[in-house]
Amino acid sequence: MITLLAAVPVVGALLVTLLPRGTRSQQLLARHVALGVSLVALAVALVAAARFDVGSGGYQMVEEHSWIEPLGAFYSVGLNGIGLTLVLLTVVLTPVVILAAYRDELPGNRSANSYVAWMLVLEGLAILVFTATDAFLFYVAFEATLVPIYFLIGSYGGPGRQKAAVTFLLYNLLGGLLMLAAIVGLYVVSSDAGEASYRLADLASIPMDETTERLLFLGFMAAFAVKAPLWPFHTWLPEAAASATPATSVLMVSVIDKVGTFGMIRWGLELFPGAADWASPTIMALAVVSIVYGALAAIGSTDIRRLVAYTSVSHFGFIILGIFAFTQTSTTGSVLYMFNHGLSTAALFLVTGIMISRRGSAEISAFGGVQKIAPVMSGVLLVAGLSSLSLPGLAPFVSEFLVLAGTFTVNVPLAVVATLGIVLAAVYVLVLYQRTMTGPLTDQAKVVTDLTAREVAALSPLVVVIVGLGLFPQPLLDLVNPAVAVVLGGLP
Amino acid sequence: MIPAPELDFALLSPLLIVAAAALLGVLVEAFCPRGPRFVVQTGLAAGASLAALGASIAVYVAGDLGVTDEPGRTIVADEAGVITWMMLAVFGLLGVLLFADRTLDAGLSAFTGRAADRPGSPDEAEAIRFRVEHTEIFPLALFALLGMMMFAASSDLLTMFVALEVLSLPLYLLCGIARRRRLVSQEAALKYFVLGAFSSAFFLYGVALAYGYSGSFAIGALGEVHDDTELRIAAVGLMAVGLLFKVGAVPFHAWTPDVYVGAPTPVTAFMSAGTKAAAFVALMRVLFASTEVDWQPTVAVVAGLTMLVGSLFAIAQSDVKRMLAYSSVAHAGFLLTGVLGGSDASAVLFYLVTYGLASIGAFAVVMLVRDAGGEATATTRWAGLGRQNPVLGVSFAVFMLSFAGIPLTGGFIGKLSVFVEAGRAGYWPVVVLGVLVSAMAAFFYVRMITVMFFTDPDGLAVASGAKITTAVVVVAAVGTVILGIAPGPVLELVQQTGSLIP
Amino acid sequence: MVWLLVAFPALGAALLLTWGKESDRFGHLIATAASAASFVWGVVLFVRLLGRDHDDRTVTDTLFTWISTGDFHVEMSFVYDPLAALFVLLITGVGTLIHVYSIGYMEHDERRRRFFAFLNLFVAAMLVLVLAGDYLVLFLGWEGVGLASYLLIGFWQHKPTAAAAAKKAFVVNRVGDIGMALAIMLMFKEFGTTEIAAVGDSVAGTAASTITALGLLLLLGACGKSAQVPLQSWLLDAMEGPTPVSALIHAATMVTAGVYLVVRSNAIFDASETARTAVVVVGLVTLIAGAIIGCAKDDIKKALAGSTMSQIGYMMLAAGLGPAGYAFAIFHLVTHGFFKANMFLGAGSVMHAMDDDVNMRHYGALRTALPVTFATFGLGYLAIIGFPGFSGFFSKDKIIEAALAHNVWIGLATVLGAGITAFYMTRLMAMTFAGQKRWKDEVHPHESPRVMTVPLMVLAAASVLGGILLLGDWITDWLEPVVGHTEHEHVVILGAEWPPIAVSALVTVVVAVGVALAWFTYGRREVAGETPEKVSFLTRFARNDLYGDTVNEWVAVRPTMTLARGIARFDQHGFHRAITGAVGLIGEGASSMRAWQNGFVRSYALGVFVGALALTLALLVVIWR
Amino acid sequence: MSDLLSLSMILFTIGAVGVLVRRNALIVFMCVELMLNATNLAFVAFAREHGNLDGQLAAFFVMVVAAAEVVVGLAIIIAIHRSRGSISVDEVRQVRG
Repeated sequence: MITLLAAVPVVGALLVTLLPRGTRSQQLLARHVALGVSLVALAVALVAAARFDVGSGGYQMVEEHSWIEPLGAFYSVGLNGIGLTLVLLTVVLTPVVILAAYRDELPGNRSANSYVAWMLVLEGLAILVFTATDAFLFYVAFEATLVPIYFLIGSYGGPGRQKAAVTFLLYNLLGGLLMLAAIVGLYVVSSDAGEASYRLADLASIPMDETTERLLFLGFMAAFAVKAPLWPFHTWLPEAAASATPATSVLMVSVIDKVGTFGMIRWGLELFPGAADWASPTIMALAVVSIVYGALAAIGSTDIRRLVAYTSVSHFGFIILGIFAFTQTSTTGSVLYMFNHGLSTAALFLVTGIMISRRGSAEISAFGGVQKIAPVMSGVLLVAGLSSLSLPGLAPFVSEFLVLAGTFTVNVPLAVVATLGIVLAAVYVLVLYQRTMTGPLTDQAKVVTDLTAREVAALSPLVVVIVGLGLFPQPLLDLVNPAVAVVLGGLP
Repeated sequence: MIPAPELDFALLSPLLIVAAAALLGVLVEAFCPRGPRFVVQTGLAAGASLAALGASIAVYVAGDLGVTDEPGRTIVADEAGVITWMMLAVFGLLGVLLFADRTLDAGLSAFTGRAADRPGSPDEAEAIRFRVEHTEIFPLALFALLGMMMFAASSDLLTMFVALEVLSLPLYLLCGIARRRRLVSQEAALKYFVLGAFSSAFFLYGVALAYGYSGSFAIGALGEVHDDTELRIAAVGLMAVGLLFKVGAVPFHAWTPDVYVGAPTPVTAFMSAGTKAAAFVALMRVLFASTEVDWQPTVAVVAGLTMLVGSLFAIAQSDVKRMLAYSSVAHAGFLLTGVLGGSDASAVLFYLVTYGLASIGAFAVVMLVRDAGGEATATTRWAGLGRQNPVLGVSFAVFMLSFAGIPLTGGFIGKLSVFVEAGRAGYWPVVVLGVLVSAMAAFFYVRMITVMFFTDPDGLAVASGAKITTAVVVVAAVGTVILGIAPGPVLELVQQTGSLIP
Repeated sequence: MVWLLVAFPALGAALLLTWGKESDRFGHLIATAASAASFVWGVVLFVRLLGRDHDDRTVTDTLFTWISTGDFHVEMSFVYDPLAALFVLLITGVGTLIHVYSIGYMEHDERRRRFFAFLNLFVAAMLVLVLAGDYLVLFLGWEGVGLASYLLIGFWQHKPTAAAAAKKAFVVNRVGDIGMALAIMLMFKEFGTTEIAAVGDSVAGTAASTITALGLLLLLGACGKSAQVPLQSWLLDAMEGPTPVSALIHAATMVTAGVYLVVRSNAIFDASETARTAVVVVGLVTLIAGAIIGCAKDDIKKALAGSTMSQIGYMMLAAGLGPAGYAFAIFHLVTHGFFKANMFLGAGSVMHAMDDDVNMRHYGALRTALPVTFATFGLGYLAIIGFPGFSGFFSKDKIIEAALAHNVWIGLATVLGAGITAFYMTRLMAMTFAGQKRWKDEVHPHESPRVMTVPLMVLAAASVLGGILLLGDWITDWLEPVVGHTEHEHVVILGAEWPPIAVSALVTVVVAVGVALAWFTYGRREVAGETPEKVSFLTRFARNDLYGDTVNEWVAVRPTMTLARGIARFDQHGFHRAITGAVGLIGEGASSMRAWQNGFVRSYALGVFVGALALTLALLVVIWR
Repeated sequence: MSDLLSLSMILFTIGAVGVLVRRNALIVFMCVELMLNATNLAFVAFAREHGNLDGQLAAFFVMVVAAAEVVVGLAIIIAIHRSRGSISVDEVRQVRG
């Protein structure tokens, strides 16, 4: 089931690559096919979700095949509630993104085939990352995701894309390579303890001395902290987001960056509970710094894309804070937050991306009074913004509050400082909305036209889910709760 | 007093095939008319490589390999040796195919027609007009291949020395006979020769000292306990100098960039893969046998220096071929980390396979990217290559990603394996340095991809449709990817190797 | 079936927001009907509640589990009790009237459908707020009304001032929300629940410091929503919104949510003297501050807004008096809801007549031009200044009486406040309706259409009759199940006990003085057509909203913005540049290292030679060590 | 014994230093030959010490190899001389950096 789920987009990507390219209609065909493939993946994921036993915290639909026997690496995949949540996020966002990117202007007459093919490859790899229960497989898929994003930014982004792509790749590669050192360490530790294995279940039972555990944990965390991105390892994100297409930004921030926080839970907490416990005060402090720093940087940004990127730094701070507070409430909240942030940031990136492409500039000051001529766009921006500031009634509120409430029970000062973030969030969202949408319509902003039916079709699922999950988050919470309980149960 | 050698022809058949073909090649030079000579030589060399591969596989499958302590046995066909033969035969085959491509440069090979002509002289022009060519390159390549195979399979230091020279001497010559930029090519030959001879003298003196304290040339005798600690250490040290020179480790690496750049690119491709493989196996045989010498800390330092210096220099390059040369230095450093375990050759062997494939492939791409002046090796000339010629672009990207150690390429598995070796031996600082340098190294590999795919073409560099070379590129690229996705069989194969001590 | 109350307007809002342009023609009718339906259902529920036993007047309606994870468990539950019932009637009643009024007021606005959608959204959110059975659900409504307020203040988005005011309102409210949010977290931590009733039950046996902290945090939230000092600054700017919005949200209902919160959390405030004192202080300061601001404004809506601040200060103060004051706070809240809505709508009617001019100095003598508005406004005026027999008389007197009983000085301050109230309201009446006409010739004041005046009349009637609620201490009894019962306290001044009638007399005298002062200043004398520049410091102080914005600007806004811009610039040009610069240094170093590779064979050979020595030496060192 | 070894070491060092200091390619080449011959001396000396013939045998191998090296080396040097008119190793440095 899981293999099928991961294989559908990859095979689809091959198919799209092989399709004829060149003329406009051929490129359109490629996009249609890609959209179809992503919808098939969505359907498969929904079937998987329907067959998922919600009450259990363990791994389900497990598949295991020996892969690289000499290295002890298995193709071992399974879903738990946390993984399923993120898989669902991936399969929901991919069609949305492909649909929203239908008319993206690609630089230098590049063909759309590869553009959408890379997106599908990324989807497949993301699914693999979220389902891998073998550290080696996880690492391979984790690092492999760099390549599609690198090409998506470098080939199809805006001005400065080459530099942004290289910045993205090197930053993440450095983190990933430190994790490679930890993977090497895991192999050595596990082969010393008997037979070498990377399977989560085997690794979790290996006795490790304290120093080893901490060092290995830090190796993993280096990759995750860059990916997530946790302050002060975040500076690649605004650079990358400022040059990527909105679709790429969505896949990068909403889906792939979640691998960082997801990894913290699955490979940080589950494998190294002692070290996670040891590091949690520091990480929580950094997370709070992320929250405040990201929000302030967003307020101070003059470029819309950078602004949105900084809001994500702030939101990731909340997610990480919740994870390392180690309470059922906060950690579950964090998992939910990953899902919700994926949706709200996707909406924000896509709608601002449409604004920017219409106007031809990403500067906030290039807009003004757009509401008058593009009311629907303005409405969507407002909803996306409000969800970003965690307005109660919208999905992100639930998760943010769970994170804060859970954190509050273990560390009051950090929770209090983090709560300041809600004021700053209001400022950055409303400043953006005020300066772009309200006031008298400026001459230069007159070129902006309202959303087309296709764009509405792409964005409305996001809005619907954001509103729906705000009032009815419980199904998702029921999914996440048992798995989080299992993870937290392993902590000292 | 000297017992007659007892030859096991079956076990030695791969070596004998290559040797016979090389000698036959010389005869072909003498008796075959000029017209079909090039084709005949090509066929002979390619056939010999293929046959050697087949014979190696047959030897391996037939089993009954192993170390023998029989006196006087100087070649050891153990698992490591036979596996290296297979690897070398493949590299040799790919290299010969690159030698043979005459479609790249208006029907002429990459080698000068008459090496004796002064560059730029009327004689040279005449040679070009009459399409004179040196078909000796094929026997020379076969001799070099023979030397490499012997080098990797020596169980005796003297044999190792002879093999070292057998592999080196043809390469010295091959380096000096490029058709284009001949002065640079001759310079490469001279540098390679002087430095090669110099360092092999060190190796030889090390052999003498080893003989001095053990009274034997057997590599296995290096581990014997004697009183002369200093002598033993000097022996191992001096031999290591010669071997580290061949693999291109810092500070014995300085020849590598200059020679790689000057040599005809097919030769660079062949020797970057083959010499490194043969020399590493020989190095491991010597070091692993020297159980009484605590060589790991020193080699660890050399490894660290090598990858660091290689990567740093590579960053500063603006020429693809030279960047690849420095990258080969950096890879020697990564490979050396795999030696630190001191007993297991499998990681290094695997790394050699992946590196060799990617390296041959990458240099083959260099051959294909040309303009009116021959190969266009300036990085800027590669702009937009990936979009202009996706097959070449994607292949080169695969090689770069493999060099950078990105998962789903063979290079990743190789890097992981050697780091595991170092980690097992407790050399964690080297591992950490290794990953940091990998990130640094990724910069210049990734830069190539950026140039090829993200920059718009300027229309200058043209990749012609040379079928043989393109085929080599594609084979190497596919091999690299397969080694990344399903490395199991090859890993299992290399794990059959024993301690390497003959 | 309590949820139906919320469902009607929520559905209305959803319909209007998603329905296309074709609903422009009838959208306002749907919205009004939704609000009216909610009101009708509210009356039905109220009657049913009346029919219940006195001690059994709490109906809990649990819809579904909103959030449940670990120990954190929140039910989406509505509690309909006497307190909520009053609010439901006020919100839906006044709300419906304002919907009706808006049909006329917004007739020519092209985005009228959206306006009504937001109004419905507001009513729904406000009902969630007052019906919530759990603090987190309350918070949902709390932020919902904030959103509606934001949307409606900034409804005329093309006006930069409106957009800025909307943002300011939201952000300042968010500061208060920190208090709310932290309070809820603290409840979760200490009590393991955020259900209002359960929290009330858990108060006993909890450390006093915790309870005080809870109280203060809730007060912070209340300050934000109810525009109490120090979070008062947004309310005056909020007058940028269409006038019906000012009437509904920024006078009658939403801004009183803070008072509601304090009363609803009576268990917490009962248990903490400190928290109560803080509430009293906040209320008192706001009462005076709002009154002073009200005296100096020439903008009719801002004058009314200052008055609103001040009146909510009264309520807050009352709520801070503890069990003695809760009922009176709510009482004044309800009567204020009537007369202030009435006056705001009246002001809207005036503006409607004066081409949206809000400057009272351009009015004058409108009593003849707008007879109905004048009459209804006048009734509201009498109510607010506490003219005997009118609703404000009863409700304010009760608060003053309780304050005097609590502390003479606080009480006297409230009496003074009543005097100032009389002053500024008389000033407003005089400048608008009395004196000579000061409007320009091209303005032709006319009475508003029926659809606007009828709501005015209804509200005027309510302003007059609202006082009957007090008859026989009905409201105290009614709210007793919620806020508890206390004995009547006696006012003692200078050692003598004052009967209630004496207090009333004192207040009436002070009010009369205020009226007289204003009348002689503004009614009898000619009012300047333009705002005089040479004025006393006090006037300037008041005109500038007591420099509240200036303080905010210097204490919060500027530092934050400077910091934010600095961080944004630092992150891009400093931090990231430093990292790339460090990477660049590697490149620089690498380039300079190229000199080592000098091309000389002999130096390469030297490398080999030295390397050989070093290698051998290193091997020896390792052995010798 | 140690005298012979010392002599061989001295010769070897002279050869090595010669490679480092001389510019003429031929002389550099001869210095390398000197190093090889120093090694031969060591082989023979050790053979005497160990009382087996292996060392002496080795010396023959080395001589053969040295001869082969001469052939190749001279070819390269002549080619260089033809194209440049000089056999100074210092002038051959077109490639660097």
